[in-house]
Amino acid sequence: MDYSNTQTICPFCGCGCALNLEVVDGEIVGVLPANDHPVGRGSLCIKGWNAHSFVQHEDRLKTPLIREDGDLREASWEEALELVADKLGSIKSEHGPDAVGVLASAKCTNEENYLLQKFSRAVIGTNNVDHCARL
Amino acid sequence: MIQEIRDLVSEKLKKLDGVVALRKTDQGTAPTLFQEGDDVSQLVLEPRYPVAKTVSKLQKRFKDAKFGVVARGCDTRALVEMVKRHQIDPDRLYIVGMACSEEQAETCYCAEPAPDLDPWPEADLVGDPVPGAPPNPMVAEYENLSREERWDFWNQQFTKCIKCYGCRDICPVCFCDACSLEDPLWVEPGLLVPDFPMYHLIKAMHMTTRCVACRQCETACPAGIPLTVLYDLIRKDVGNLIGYIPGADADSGPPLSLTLADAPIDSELAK
Amino acid sequence: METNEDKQAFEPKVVAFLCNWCSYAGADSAGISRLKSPANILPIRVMCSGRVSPEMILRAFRSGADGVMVLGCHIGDCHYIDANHRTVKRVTLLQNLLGYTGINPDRLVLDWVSSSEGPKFAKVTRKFVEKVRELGPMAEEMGKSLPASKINVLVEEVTG
Amino acid sequence: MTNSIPEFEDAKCVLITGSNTSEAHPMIGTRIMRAKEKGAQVIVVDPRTTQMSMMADLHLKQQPGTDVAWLNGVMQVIISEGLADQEFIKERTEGYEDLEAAVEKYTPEYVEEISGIPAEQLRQAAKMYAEAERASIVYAMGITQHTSGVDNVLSCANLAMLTGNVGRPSTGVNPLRGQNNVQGACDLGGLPNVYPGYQSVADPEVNHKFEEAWETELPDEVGLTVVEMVELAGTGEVKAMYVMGENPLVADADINHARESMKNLDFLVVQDLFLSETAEIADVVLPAASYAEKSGTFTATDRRVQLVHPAIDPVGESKPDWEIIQLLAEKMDAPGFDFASPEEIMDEIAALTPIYGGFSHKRLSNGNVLHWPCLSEDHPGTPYLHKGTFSRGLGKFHGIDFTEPAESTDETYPLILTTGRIMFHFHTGTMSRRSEKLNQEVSEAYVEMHPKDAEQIGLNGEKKVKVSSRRGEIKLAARVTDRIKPGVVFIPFHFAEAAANALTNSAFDPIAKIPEYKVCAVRVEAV
Repeated sequence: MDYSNTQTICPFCGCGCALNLEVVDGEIVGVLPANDHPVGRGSLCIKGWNAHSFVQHEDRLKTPLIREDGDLREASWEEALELVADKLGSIKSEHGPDAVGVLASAKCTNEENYLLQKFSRAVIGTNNVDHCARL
Repeated sequence: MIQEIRDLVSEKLKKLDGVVALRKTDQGTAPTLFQEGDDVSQLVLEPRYPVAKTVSKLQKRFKDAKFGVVARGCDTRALVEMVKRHQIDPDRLYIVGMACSEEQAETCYCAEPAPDLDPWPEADLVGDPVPGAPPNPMVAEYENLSREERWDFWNQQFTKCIKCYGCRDICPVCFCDACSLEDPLWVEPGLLVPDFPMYHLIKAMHMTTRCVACRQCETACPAGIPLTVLYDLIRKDVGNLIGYIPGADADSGPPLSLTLADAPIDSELAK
Repeated sequence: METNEDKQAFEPKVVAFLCNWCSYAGADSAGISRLKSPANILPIRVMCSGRVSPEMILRAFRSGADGVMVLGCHIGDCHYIDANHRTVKRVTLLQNLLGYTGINPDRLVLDWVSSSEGPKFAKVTRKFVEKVRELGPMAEEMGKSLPASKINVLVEEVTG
Repeated sequence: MTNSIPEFEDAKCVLITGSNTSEAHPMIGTRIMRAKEKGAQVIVVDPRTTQMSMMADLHLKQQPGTDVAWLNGVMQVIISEGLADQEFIKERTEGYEDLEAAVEKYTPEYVEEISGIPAEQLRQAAKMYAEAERASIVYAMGITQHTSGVDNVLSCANLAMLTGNVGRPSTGVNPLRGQNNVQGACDLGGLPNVYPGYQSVADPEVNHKFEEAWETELPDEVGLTVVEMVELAGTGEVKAMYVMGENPLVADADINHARESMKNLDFLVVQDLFLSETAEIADVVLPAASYAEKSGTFTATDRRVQLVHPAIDPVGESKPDWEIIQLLAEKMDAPGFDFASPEEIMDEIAALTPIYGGFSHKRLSNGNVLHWPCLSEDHPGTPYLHKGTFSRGLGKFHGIDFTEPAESTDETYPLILTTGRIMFHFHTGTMSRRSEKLNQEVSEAYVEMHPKDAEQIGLNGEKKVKVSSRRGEIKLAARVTDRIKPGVVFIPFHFAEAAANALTNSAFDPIAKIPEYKVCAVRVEAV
């Protein structure tokens, strides 16, 4: 029997409104505005009020997937990461690092974007890293 | 007052399954369910959140649990209306009533800043009740406007509406699973600005006999629409015509669901 | 400039919610007695005036009605015993609410008409249509500037 | 944004262009509404009627793709009427003569010919903006998504500098970023030409700094943009792509072409919450945790860095993106990817990124609001930029001439298509279309067209239509409304099954490489 709110930042537009995710026993049941935040000041738009609704949607990917004979099948993390490491490594050594392109994300955190561009530049060895800022 | 409430909550947590109140952490402040062993020093009293709604949600989910809630005057009025509409079980609820200060009452134009705890089987009051604050001056000003001026005023106000449904979502006495505002028969979906008068008048009509004047809808309105000017006017009519003040009288049911014998209205047509 | 001619030319559209057990039959009985009731009325039969929700009334206005009538059974005669007790409270409050938002509350009327009251039906409908004619078109009253319709798809109009 | 969101409330004039603010950035839209109630004048320049334009003091409806022309026109009026801020120009800027020469011919009458904006309205707008004590320019993708995107942006900057509306509260040039962390993704080096903090990859000193810190050799040539990567995937020069939380096959311009190109890749990895249109063609799909399942920071459009907190555990076996990258780097035996938490990553960011130098998770907790540049632990952050001086010293005016959009209408494709967002959905819809409440507001794609154009093609009421361009066609519902100009149609781009980007032109701005989403020629037929 657990009910609490976690204050976080809305995943939609760039306004950066804070919102509270209402959690009951591990299930996000709703959203409350953050009354002490300088942008929303206790209000949200319809997207913010519904920012919880896709999080535990049944369509969420739950395991890694690997394409085999044309179709995607479930795989373990170990197998999937092994394959990715292997493939990226061999393409890099065969065609050079610039044969790899990396897309960072306007929906991921700063820390994640930092890490991905570091991965791209330091591990793959390419500046081919971009994201959809223009789209 | 805060220490008194924290002590009371700690004490009561020994017997209750939890107490709904605001918790302040390094993330911010929001409602939470305090349970025995939790750090009650994180319990705070500001800002306002619709705790009556939270209590209703939790009572429905945990059907045997008995909860407590730290409630202001407006919260207890909302709880009263929710009991009448079978959204709250009063026998499974303990209330720590918190008397608002004069300043708090003034900010909210609150007529009854102290919670009325008489109807509740189990409740305690903390703080010294202060008298009601004067009403929103905009209401009196509004009554002097001509029909055209009124139309222009609301036209302008509702043009700002961004259809967030925040006024409904924050409202402590709105609870229906199926909402008229989301029914395409009444309100054309997907339109911005939402249809006036449909969207706003349906909402206002649904508030007539249940608005407890907590004014959280105005706080939640990103566009700053003074919704409670409209709701205060219609509340006054409900008081004058039907003699009903939402949240005040725990014994009489929602008047729009009752017969004329049980809830008469002052009208020629009612004879 | 509004001229007399314009006023003459304006034929108000009035939606009338009629109770199956009384006013709907009352309209019939008016017809049988060859009592003239105005052609401006668009009747909608409902099983009880208590069924008429504020949503229905508002939608009639939104769809272009210049006036809305709710005609039910007299208090005490309701087919469902006391369902019309709710109607009187609901419509009264809605009238007030309309007034507060700047819509003339006279455009909404509630009355009781039994199945035998053909003459009353003819009278109240005629009187109401005249009243609405005097008030003029709803669109004009609202300054033709419904905020929503300015940018939204035009919704359907009441026909008839 | 040069200025922060709360500042809008105290502006005396807000000029909004290429932004449907209340739908795409609702909390900024409502701030501007407050500003108006407090006496600000609001000017909207947009070919569509929007909620903001309805309450604006002035609504100028320009022909899509003519922004440089009307902006030059506004400046021409300001200069010729003596409304320019001479002191600001003298002390803080250079290149004014170039600007003066370039805008001279853009008289309101000439601008009317190009843009369709009545000359008198343009004059009014110019005066309103120039005479205001504090005037703020707000724009979004309606300014940038053009082949002349950079010119448009520079023109906005010209206008702000011309009137001294930079470097003070409630003024500035304020591009509204469309996604919750698009600002952060740029700030943290998710760009082919810069390291975190906009430090150039081509600068040997910078390169050296990062090589030292990351203990490896680093490339110093500018990399490919997303548009170029997709293009070179088609020709086989790019063999593999790694996509984290993006859906280019709905978001890119001319997606039919993009799909063919990306299918040509030897290896495609997609890391996402859902099996997006892009994930569907991937070789490996990695399940990522959502914003509600991880910690870290997001940077809002006004450079405000804020903490994200996990509300629940990751769904299924999904993992936060930072963990996935670390695991992958470990598999590739790369050092420097053994952070225990995002908090530790932020410490490395702060050490290497001057503008983020003062940030740490600890400092950002307790609702502490900080805007970058925040150079050190005791730096208070910067709510508005360019106070006293520009980052390059003097602000540079650019004399810019109007150029036509890449594509123009003809007999076969007589209408101009412009794309955008609506209130109830977000970007490619992978998140918002899975929300019952949002989907019940709008569940299918539609095209808005003017009654005159609808009549022309024999459309009665709401019906299905086919919209085609030189690149593709889609079928969708028609909404006939006079909120749009005759000759222009609008399609929201959230709907993969009738994707507006099957039609859009991938021709892009030569500098910013941003595709021209906002102008392409189409034909609409009843079906």
